[in-house]
Amino acid sequence: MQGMTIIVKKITQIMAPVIFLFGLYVIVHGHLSPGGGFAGGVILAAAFILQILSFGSILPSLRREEVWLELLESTAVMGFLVISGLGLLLASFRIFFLNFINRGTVGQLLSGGIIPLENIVVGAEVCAAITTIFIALTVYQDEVTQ
Amino acid sequence: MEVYLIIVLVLMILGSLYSLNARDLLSAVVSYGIVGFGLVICFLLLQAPDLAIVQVLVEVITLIIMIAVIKNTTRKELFTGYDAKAFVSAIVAVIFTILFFYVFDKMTGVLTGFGQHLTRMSTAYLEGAGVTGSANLVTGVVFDFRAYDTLGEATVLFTAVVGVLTVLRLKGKKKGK
Amino acid sequence: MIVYILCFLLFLIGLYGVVVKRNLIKIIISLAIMEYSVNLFLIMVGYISAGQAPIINEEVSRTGPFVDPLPQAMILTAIVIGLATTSLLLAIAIRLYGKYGTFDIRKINHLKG
Amino acid sequence: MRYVVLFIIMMLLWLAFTWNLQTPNLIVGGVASLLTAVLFGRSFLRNTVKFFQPQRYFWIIIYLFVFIWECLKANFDVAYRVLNPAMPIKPGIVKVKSTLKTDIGRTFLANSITMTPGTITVDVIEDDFYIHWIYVSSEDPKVYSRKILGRFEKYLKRIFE
Repeated sequence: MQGMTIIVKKITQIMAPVIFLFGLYVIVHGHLSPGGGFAGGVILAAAFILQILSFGSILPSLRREEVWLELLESTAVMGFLVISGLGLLLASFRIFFLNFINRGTVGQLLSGGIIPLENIVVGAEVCAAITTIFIALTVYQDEVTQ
Repeated sequence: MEVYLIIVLVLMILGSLYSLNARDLLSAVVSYGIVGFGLVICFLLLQAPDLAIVQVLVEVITLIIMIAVIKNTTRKELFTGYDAKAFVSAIVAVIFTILFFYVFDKMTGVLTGFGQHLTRMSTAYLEGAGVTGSANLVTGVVFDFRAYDTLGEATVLFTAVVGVLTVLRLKGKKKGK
Repeated sequence: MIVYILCFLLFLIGLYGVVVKRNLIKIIISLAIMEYSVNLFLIMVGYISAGQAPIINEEVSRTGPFVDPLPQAMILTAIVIGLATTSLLLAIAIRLYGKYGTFDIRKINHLKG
Repeated sequence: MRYVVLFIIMMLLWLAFTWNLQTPNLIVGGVASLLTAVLFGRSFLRNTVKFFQPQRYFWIIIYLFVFIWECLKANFDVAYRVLNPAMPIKPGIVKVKSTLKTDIGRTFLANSITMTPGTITVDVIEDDFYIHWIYVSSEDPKVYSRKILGRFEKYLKRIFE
């Protein structure tokens, strides 16, 4: 897959970090406003997809990134299990997914106990998954159809 | 309110019909986009902003992936006339339609009208903000009341990624050195 | 009630596509349409007329009841899973195209049995 | 250098998104901006010194007014051509050489040309701009390049170079 013209490349250089930051904002504020791990994770993936589409794909570097993304995804799923397992541990094996952190007041940034943590973990997982799927479908597809 | 929904739904139905009958696969994919973006507007009208955000992004990414898939192919849907299999399929489709209409007719007895609430559990979830400490009640349900569901979702996503890589990767990673 | 019927019609169109169409991409599109209609139906069941989005916010004055958050939470996960499964189907379709050079399932005879 | 500038811009954007100055928000914003800077700093713009030169911001404001004025004029021109029953259009693609040296300046020039009605940038190859024009008023390269680019080029040169 080739890259696009210089206009698209320059605008991508400026806009991709902004999209990424907005995704982080949506994830972190998931328990206060619309959004959350799923929406934010897809926005993060969109920033990476924009970069891949505009700069074109160089197969070796994308393969290396794919390994990192797989690692991130596995770590995220693991983190979700660890958070829930900690709840199980602290509730002396009675409640899975115990909300073991102080919940704070509704409407503050630091509230909701483990909910923001789970938001972050799920966001990382969705981002890694969708970017990996995109890389596989657009890059390997060229190999397959030739 | 309901009128807007009906207009958007009719548009979605027209888009899906065109999408299924188009000869060029590219125009089929583009008019399939009508259905997805119409769904976004429906979600916004039905007061589900979380879903609207997710749906609009997922729709864009689905369209990009689909266009990337059909870009290098022949793209034309060749029409080679009906055969026996198509005949059987049509009969199956009619039977299924009648069956679904029967079920729908039965179901409408249980359904209340549009806008009147049905599920009894929701009051418990609505008071849940005090329990979970999350101002966004949807996030509260996803990550606290029904966290098992989210765990299952993560597993399914992981499995799907592994499946895509398994199907598509031609050369595996080099073993050893 | 007419909204439910239109939603059901959308589902039936998807079903028609899955059963009658002979192109793999068309079949995948039909499956996605069916999925969308089911999502929409569940959200409609959870809607309360003049309801508000289920987000507690001190600045907005509460005039009506909240919409039911349970179906929204269910569909939120279903949408992302839908993207993943659609991609899996597309991956298999690409593989078949690479092997047989066509998306038409009538020509992919070796799949039989 | 690029990383630091990107971090500062992202932090300002974060504050604009959230609009509060409590400590948790600042810490979370700092971490988020740091992550963005680390991941995207490699592909960010070069020559970030230009962000700290205040006269460029002054010229951006001037350029905005110039651009809006040109846009209005072009709007009326195109409206006249469309509404006139004789349809006095003479479309064609012209090749114009720009004197801008930086890529970012060329990008903004191309986008400005596209956003004014009547002209569309078809492609940019090195410093040649291929522009589709609704009324090709002259065949002389000097005249039409002044007509199309001259309006914007001198301001963009002050902003980006």
